[in-house]
Amino acid sequence: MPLTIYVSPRAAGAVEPQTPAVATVELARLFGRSAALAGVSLRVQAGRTVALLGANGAGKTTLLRILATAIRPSFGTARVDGIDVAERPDQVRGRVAYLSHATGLYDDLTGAENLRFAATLLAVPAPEREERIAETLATIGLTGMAAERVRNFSAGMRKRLALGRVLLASPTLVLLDEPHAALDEAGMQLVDALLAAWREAGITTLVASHALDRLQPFIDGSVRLESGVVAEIAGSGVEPNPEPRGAIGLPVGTGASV
Amino acid sequence: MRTRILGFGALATVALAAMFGLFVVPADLNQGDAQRIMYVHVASAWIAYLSFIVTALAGIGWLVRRDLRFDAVALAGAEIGVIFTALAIWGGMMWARPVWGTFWQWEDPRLTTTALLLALYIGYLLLRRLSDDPRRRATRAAVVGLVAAVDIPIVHFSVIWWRGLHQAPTFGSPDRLLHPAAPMQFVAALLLMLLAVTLAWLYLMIRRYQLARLETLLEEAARLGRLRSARASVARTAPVDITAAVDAAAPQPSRSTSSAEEPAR
Amino acid sequence: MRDVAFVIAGYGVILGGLAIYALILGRRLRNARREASSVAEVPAERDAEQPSAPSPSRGAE
Amino acid sequence: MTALAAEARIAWAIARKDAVSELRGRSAASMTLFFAALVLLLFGFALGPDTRKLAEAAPGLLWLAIVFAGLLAVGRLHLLETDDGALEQLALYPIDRRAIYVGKALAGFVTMLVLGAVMLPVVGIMYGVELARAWPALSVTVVLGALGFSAVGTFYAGLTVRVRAREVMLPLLLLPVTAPLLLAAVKASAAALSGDPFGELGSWLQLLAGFDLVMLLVAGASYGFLLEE
Repeated sequence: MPLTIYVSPRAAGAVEPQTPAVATVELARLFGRSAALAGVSLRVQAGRTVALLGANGAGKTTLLRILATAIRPSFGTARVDGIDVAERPDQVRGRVAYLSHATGLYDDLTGAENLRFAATLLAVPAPEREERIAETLATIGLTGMAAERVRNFSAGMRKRLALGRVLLASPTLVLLDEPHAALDEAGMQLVDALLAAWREAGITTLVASHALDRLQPFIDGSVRLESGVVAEIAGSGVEPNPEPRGAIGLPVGTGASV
Repeated sequence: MRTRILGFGALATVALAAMFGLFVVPADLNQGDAQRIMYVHVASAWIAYLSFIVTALAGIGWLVRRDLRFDAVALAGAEIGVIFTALAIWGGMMWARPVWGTFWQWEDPRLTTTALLLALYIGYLLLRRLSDDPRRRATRAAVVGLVAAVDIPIVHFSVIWWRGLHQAPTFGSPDRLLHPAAPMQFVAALLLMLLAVTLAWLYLMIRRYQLARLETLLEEAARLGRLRSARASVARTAPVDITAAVDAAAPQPSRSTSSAEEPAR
Repeated sequence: MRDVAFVIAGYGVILGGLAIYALILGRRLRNARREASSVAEVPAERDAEQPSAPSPSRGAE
Repeated sequence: MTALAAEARIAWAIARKDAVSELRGRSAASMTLFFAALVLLLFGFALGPDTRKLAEAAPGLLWLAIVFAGLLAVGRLHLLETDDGALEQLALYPIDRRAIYVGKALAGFVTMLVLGAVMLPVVGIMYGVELARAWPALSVTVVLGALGFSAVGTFYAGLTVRVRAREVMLPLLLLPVTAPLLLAAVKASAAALSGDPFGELGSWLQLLAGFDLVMLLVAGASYGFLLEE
């Protein structure tokens, strides 16, 4: 199975080695009444692969979405390669690829058209675009489905196509939300191969998953969340963030004469 | 304390202006007493415009500085603006009935423009109620407030032209009232009422701003309370010191009792 | 005579409306201030070190 | 210059994607065409059989049909993005958000053009209105009207697509803002149809163009904020 991981020039050496790929300080996010994240302070070293564990609703997806700049933090801060996700989301987006539960594909476009659309928006240079699309389709094993509309894809195929989009992005940080879910054995082996390739290419990867045993050989460390806070940290590559916790900056401004 | 003085000052000026407009100034030659309504109608229409400009600028302030105090100003401006717009429409109808014989006068740009304004900003207020996250609500309100404010001059122009392009649009002066022939008392009556209503507007804006700020702080305190209760429920982790930097006068939520209920709005 | 009725209606509703709005605003402000002060009275305790039983907080409705 | 070219390419890719999706399955354009024709038909019933009254009201009815149908079309174009989180994914691409607005607005503009182009002859036939003479002026009015409506419609569709009760909020927010556009387009169309006796066609087209320009700038600058979650 041809597996080429494109390390974009931005990824290689663009950031001083000791800057953590991910650094959060008291990161919290509220949805109406519930606190999805209630103050998470973590640091992930660059180039490492870390598993994000925890029951449903523990805050795994919320953490990934904040790092992917899909949603803004309610309190606290999060930085990717030293760039604050709330202040410079546009810069962070250029460095992150995010595989979410929702694949964000267009049902009426074919597999190849969806990838072509993604490649255009990911600024894949035109001359090599078609070649990379074909190559990505081969990697994710969907060459046969290239001309088929995504409406007729199975959940597993949609996930593979979403993985293809991640490959086209050539990010410095890969965020995967339960990549093994809905995939057949071959699909899961594809994810394993990708995890190994990303790790070897020095691309930091954060994988939210319940399949810890399957992930074991590919991860450097793991962190378990419980009801929005860090419950347990294991292995290397990830540690509590000692940065000054201090007060949660209440973003309402001060000095209101009441 | 200063606001209270402003409040009474506004009250006195409004009363004075009303007396002046109702009794002191002579009735208009052709419109008769009905013309007296113009003072209060035009004054509230102008203040409505002013409020919506404040809302638009405060919205820009939020988008640039990301400080919720701007959002409080924007909310105050919009709510008070809607009140003044509704009152201006009422005044317009009360004036149109005796002078034109109908409650609604399509050609009168003041009436039609203010009616559209009412629709625009009721939409603004409804949209605010539909989003719960304070920061997203502020962002959405800011952009809608901006587009609506930009729409006002276009609406004003199009309605004036609508009346007939060849008739020179008396842009600038509030239409027939301030035409050069108007005797000085009329102008004085209008300016006095304008001053009075502006003072009242300022007082109301400050009070509504304070209310909005207080509600935001209560909301934030409630959110912090929920944050703390979430953390307290997972006691095993090293408890992290969350000192809520709610500004000085605001409530300091404590861990033991749950925080204030979410203020029902 | 008829015009005066409209003048009175005009002034009455506009100035009356403003007065009513001011009163409502005053009441809402007083309620909000009372609520704020009632929350602020409770002394702020720092996070206790020992793991406390998860208090079923009234807030989580 | 290259940044602008990149942005244009992205906007074109988005517009093309919408067009392809529409033609293949979600044919928002064709559905709204039938809706617009139906609205014109109902106006016919409402305003009674004598065509003199209908011909007189034709410009107003034409543009009301276009606005209401446009409301649906613009809404559908953004609804297209909500299946399976496509809008959120669109917001995650490292691109200037104005390109997303331009792309969606372009798709909306083309849809509205089709709408206007088809409704003109329908009005001509149904309301007995002589189009031959007024054809050039009417087409300019339709182009400017479609551009203005799409400029504002795309903004409000993007705003309301994730808001509760969006079916109500979209018309509630969008229609008041389009009032001047409706007014100017109707007056321009009326002037065009009646041979422009007062020579006011030019002024109304200027007002339309002004509306389009202002709204394209303001809505374009603000659209990016709507994608913030």
